[in-house]
Amino acid sequence: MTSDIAAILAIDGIATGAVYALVAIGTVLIFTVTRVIFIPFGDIAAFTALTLAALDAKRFPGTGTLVLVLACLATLVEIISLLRTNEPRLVPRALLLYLALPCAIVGAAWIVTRMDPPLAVRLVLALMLITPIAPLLDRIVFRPIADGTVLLLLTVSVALHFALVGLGLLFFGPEGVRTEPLTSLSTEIAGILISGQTMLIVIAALVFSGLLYLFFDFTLVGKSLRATAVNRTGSRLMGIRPARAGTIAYLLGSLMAGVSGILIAPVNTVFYDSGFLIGLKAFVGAIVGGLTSYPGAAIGAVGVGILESFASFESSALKDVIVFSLLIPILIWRSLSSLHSEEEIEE
Amino acid sequence: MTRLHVQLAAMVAMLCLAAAPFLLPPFTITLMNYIGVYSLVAIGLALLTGVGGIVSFGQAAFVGIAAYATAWVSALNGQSPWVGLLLALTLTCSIATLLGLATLRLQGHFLSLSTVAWGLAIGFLFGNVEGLGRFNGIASIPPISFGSYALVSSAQVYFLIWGIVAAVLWIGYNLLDSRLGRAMRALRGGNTLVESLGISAFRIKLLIFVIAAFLAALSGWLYAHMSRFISPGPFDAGMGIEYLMMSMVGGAGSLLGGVVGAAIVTLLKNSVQDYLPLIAKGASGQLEIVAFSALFILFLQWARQGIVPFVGRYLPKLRRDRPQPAPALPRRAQPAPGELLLKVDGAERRFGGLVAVNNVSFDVRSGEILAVIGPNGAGKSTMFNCLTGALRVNKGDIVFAGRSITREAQSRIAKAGIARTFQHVKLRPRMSLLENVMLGTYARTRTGLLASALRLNRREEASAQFEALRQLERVGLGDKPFDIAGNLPLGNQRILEIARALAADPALLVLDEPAAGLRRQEKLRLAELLRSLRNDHLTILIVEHDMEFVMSLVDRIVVLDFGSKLCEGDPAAIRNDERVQEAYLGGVA
Amino acid sequence: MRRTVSILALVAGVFAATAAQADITIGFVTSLSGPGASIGIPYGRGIAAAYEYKKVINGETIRLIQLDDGSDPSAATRNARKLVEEEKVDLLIGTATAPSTIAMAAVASELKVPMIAVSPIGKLPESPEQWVVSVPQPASLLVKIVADRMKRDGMKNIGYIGFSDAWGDLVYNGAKAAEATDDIKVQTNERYARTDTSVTAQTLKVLAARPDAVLDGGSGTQGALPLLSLAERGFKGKTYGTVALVNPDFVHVGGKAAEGIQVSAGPVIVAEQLPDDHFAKKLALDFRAVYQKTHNIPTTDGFSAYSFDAWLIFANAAEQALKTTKPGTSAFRGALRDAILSTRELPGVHAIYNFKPGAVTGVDERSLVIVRLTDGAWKYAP
Amino acid sequence: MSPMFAMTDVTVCYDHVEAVRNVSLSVEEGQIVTVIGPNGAGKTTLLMAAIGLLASRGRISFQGSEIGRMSVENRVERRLCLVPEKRELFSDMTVADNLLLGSYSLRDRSGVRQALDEVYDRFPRLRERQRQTAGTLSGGERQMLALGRALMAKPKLLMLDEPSLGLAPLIVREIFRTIASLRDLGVSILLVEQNARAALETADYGYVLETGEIVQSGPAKDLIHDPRLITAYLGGH
Repeated sequence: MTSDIAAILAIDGIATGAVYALVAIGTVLIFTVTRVIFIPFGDIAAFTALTLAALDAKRFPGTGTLVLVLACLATLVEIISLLRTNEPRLVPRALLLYLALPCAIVGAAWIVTRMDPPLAVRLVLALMLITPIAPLLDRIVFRPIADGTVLLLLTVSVALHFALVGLGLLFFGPEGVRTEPLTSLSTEIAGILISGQTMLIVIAALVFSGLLYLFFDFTLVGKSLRATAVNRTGSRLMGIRPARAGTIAYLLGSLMAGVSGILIAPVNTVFYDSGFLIGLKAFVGAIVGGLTSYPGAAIGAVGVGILESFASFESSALKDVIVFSLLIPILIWRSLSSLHSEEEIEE
Repeated sequence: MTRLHVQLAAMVAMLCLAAAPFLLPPFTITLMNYIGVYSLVAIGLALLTGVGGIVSFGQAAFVGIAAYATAWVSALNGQSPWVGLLLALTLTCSIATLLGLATLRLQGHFLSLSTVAWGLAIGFLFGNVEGLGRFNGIASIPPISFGSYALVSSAQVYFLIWGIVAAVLWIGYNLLDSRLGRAMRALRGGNTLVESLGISAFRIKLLIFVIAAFLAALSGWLYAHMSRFISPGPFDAGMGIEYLMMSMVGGAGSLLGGVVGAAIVTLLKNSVQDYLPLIAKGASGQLEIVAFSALFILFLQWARQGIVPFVGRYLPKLRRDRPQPAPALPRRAQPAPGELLLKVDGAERRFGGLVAVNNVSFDVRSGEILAVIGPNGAGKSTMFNCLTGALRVNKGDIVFAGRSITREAQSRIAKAGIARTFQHVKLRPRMSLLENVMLGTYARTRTGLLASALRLNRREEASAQFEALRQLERVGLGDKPFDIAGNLPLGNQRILEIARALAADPALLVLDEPAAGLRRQEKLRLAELLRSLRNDHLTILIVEHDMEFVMSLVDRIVVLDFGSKLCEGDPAAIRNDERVQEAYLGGVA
Repeated sequence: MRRTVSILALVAGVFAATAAQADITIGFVTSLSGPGASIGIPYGRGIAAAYEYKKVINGETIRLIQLDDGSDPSAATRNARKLVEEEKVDLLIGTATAPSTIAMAAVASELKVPMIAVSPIGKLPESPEQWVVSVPQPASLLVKIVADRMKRDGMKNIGYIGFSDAWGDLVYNGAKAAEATDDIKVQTNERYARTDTSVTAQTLKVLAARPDAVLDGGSGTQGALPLLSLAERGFKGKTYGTVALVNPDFVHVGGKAAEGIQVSAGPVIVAEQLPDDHFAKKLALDFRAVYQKTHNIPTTDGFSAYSFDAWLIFANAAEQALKTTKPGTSAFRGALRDAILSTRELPGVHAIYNFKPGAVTGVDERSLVIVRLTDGAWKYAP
Repeated sequence: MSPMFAMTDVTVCYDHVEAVRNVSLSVEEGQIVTVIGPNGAGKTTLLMAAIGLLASRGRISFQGSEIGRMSVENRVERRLCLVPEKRELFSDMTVADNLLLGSYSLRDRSGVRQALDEVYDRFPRLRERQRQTAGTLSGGERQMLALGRALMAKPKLLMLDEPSLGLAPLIVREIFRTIASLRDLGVSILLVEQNARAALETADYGYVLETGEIVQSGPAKDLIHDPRLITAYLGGH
């Protein structure tokens, strides 16, 4: 391997890793706030790409129908739970939040698709269509079992992923898509050609993780999200609504996943089931950060990207074996380094 | 319901199973074969996940290793499937042992994640190893045969598969009802609890992990020779998750649940395939997986515990007989009264920059009750954890009964004769009082894996049961030995912990705040119990806040403050010590 | 366990009731979900069109039952057993991935039901009698034709990059086999997964071998990934592929990078451009018409046509078998098998079929033409 | 005038068992009211129902409105606060963040800075440790933090569940001194305690809860001399 090839591989790895990083950060966010290891973020990313491609082709994306179906289900679940707790006065609010709002977004999308909108509008529209999915799924699937064990939540999350893959196939078909690059610029650094798209991916990853860091450390809402993550009962006693914290987390997480979907769509063909491996690899990255640290997750995800890039050069067939095998030493290291803090809690 | 009823029900079930091929259409038998093969993996998971608390997403990889091993032996090298079985089992168990050694010390969900990791890695490997047919798989695997009688058709393999499933269930239930089984069931209580009973948590975890892998291997062997063709698909991560679903649907922790779960998942998939096209024509293929996942999610939302425990609640309780007198378990040679039993010499323990225990020394003599008191954060609990091996001291030496235990593992310290209770009660709430106390006898009993599995342990079990009952009676909880421990009020739970500690026949009893949360009357009774134990020459070390309780009970007191020993003496001297007054008592006592 | 049995008995009862009496029953398995779906769905559409094309044979109506195997060989096995044991089908057709097809074939041989495979299966399952034939051109033939073209184009060093799955294996093995006769040298064996986000590393290795041409062992849309990556790294040589690449999304995604690629494909792909005397021309145009009528979209791939040819082979054999036996009996199945295995010079949209015992495929070089992607459309390149 | 806080005929079921049965009690503005009783009598259950963590039957009124069906969060927004037995601190977050989150329910953020200073003045140990995470605090400091965090919400009624549990005698005294001083600030307090003597010495009014029912009530200074209570809970010194 020459240094040239190594540099190309490293850049390629960083770009792939940055995509994973966005998803990884979303995964950590959801895990800390709701204890759900949300495997379907990969699917959300893939769906964003497919949505954008449909919009580019002037077709009304299947995401719209998906959101409508989920909105109806969520409204139903919410109203039933309100009637059970004898709070019928909240029904109009539920209708507004769970039904009217998603419908409005889908309606807007439907109108706009008939008007041949510019790229920027299509991007925003794709993100707007995708962001309600995870919060709606949260309402339907996770909130009834919010007090379950991490394992139960994880198992449900895996089942949800399978359901989403099936829906993806139904709404988007089996073929893959690739969208127009967001930028055709490219620049040369030390003799290596770096495409504008790669730079865009890395910059987006940096910007979003930076914003998230500021949000958590310097705003009361951010802190309340962390508090919910640390102690649910305690945060309720402070007047923090865990359900609302969860919704905010899901919205933010979907946004991250959506952005990563938009970024990978031009550099890679995205299928209805591409999400699984993206999600899993992001998840490996998240584990490097112990599922709690955002910078850790981002660094881990980029590490996975670079590892994958070099591994596929060495042995393309065994690259996934290499990536997932390496998780074990990482886990052992994480486990050993977190042992210490557990002891401290015991006094 | 008595044992006889259970045995009768099992007989009827066996008969029904045996009659099935003669009564049911062939495809139902085919489905039942799949159910049987999947059951084996699900039973293993019920043990591993439900009983041991180790969630594994990777069992499909073990099934795959075994299936490929036997396919390689029989289809590619022309050997008998029985040679394949041998290789499948040894290879799978060896790989499981290696993986277990590497990962079973991981904490919490890191352990589950590691199963995802190796599950995926091994799954990807099958398609990429030269000589194993790559992604096309291995075809023409011969059927299993007994002499010249080959098990080709579904109905022929059926008896082998379900015979194995029945045998595995019998062995599994025997195992759970043995000392090893109780140790496995205690795993979910946490390492500290398990180790404090003289059980090596790691070894029990490894055992249960290898047993689950063994069952997966058995399943893989049957699968390969039943379907006679293998490819990487059925052993990938998705299938690993499906196995987990089966054991969860059936009821994690219930062996029978493994079978029921496998049946439900398989039948559900089959009927989704049958009935979905009637509802959604055209898109049924895509919707199958959606419908299946949705049903599964609904199931987990409404019946988290799984089917078997759910149904079990409506069945009459199993009636049990009070344990009969049996030969006593061997006892430990107790040290002579007044002899030096425990010597702590210059113990120091740091957490980062914080010195939690700083150069503490004291002695405990046989037959006395010694209290350690001090303000919160003075290092009492840390000191206790160092004594019992839950933590290591950074400096200093701890000598128990003439031998240094400074570097010993928790379980070895427990075996040496230190039994403890916990500040936050650590019981197995789902187990009966008797079983909880029987946990204490682990180190005094011997039965191994094979004897447990084949039910050759009855004599020792009877002795252990009787010993446990004796200890329950000794602490005053002897009237309802089969009640569930979790239903006891907190005070009695603390007493139950003492009974469990006594069942280990300890030389030193270490009690961490035994009177916290007790009513006054209960405290008086506890003090009475501890006095009577002292009269039986048991040595007791106690941490407690309640001064009235301590002052009236103990022989000597050690006072800790900010991690250091403040002073030491009899109760009267401590009560009048000015430093103690200032740092701790504040003139109250 | 008792409970399980009672549930089973109940389910079994339902099954017994649904096993209806029909004339000729065909069990069709395909992958409507999972990684094989992009091929499996066209297979499903193809069979639906074929069913419309010919619903009645000698006055006997045909019942077609379709099941999804989710690209999982276990499910394919189970489906096949279900179709035979429960629905008593007379013939099996399927499925989208090679492992699943092999698994199905094993069941067909065991339960003595004829099967027409629509995916390449390499070799026959071990069985005293042959019950299985396969429609598609074997990968070795597909690659052989391409290798002949490479030789004609003067290519010597070939770089290979393909899927890390059964298809990738088949194409690679085909190319290795062609080394002996066509005097080409396959320099690399790079693989990527269908879900990969990047093939930069593999491409670099292919380029490091300095090949004259690159053979693309992918399929469908994702088959375009190496071409895009090669173009990005400035590869100027020729590119070759197989019929698996022929689908509109490949063309769309591949764009400029895919221009000029030559693939070996069944004649149906370029039906309109075929000379009028070509055996496939009329049939292929008929097929396109009935497909358009059934699904209201034009056919653009080669896969749906395999299902169609499978149907033609079945219909031809059934006519023979019906002369002597009644459908739904084991005698009919046997007669159907014998008829299939004695198919002679039967034209389909892909090939002229000649089956004989001992050979799984029945096609020759007439079944393939070379087509070139020119200005976003496949052009017949004789 | 009706009391500021009243529970009327409240029943709480726990796994089909009535843990609290038909309990009525009230707290007047500016009072310290204590509920004493043995372990398992239902004291904690009663407070959980009062804050809304457990569902209950019967009426719970606070400052003139019925709150029995409101969510926990709505009750907290009305300045009804609970310091639970388990403290429920945010152990991975700093002391300062814990305190800040105490004020989460306040719409008016202008007084937060000052409230923080007041808490630090009351518990100087917390000021010293404001950058430390809550998980590293000792038992006494944790209780101070839990109290301080509740005070950040400017509660009208503060409910304390076993504030002295597991604490050394010296710290117990400090905690009770703090409780008494809160009354002088106009905070009403509902105190659940096992340490009956200390509780009754601090409180104005007391209830005795046994097996889910109120068996006795009266002014604290009367209860403390009640012979039955002395043998059952108070004990001799």
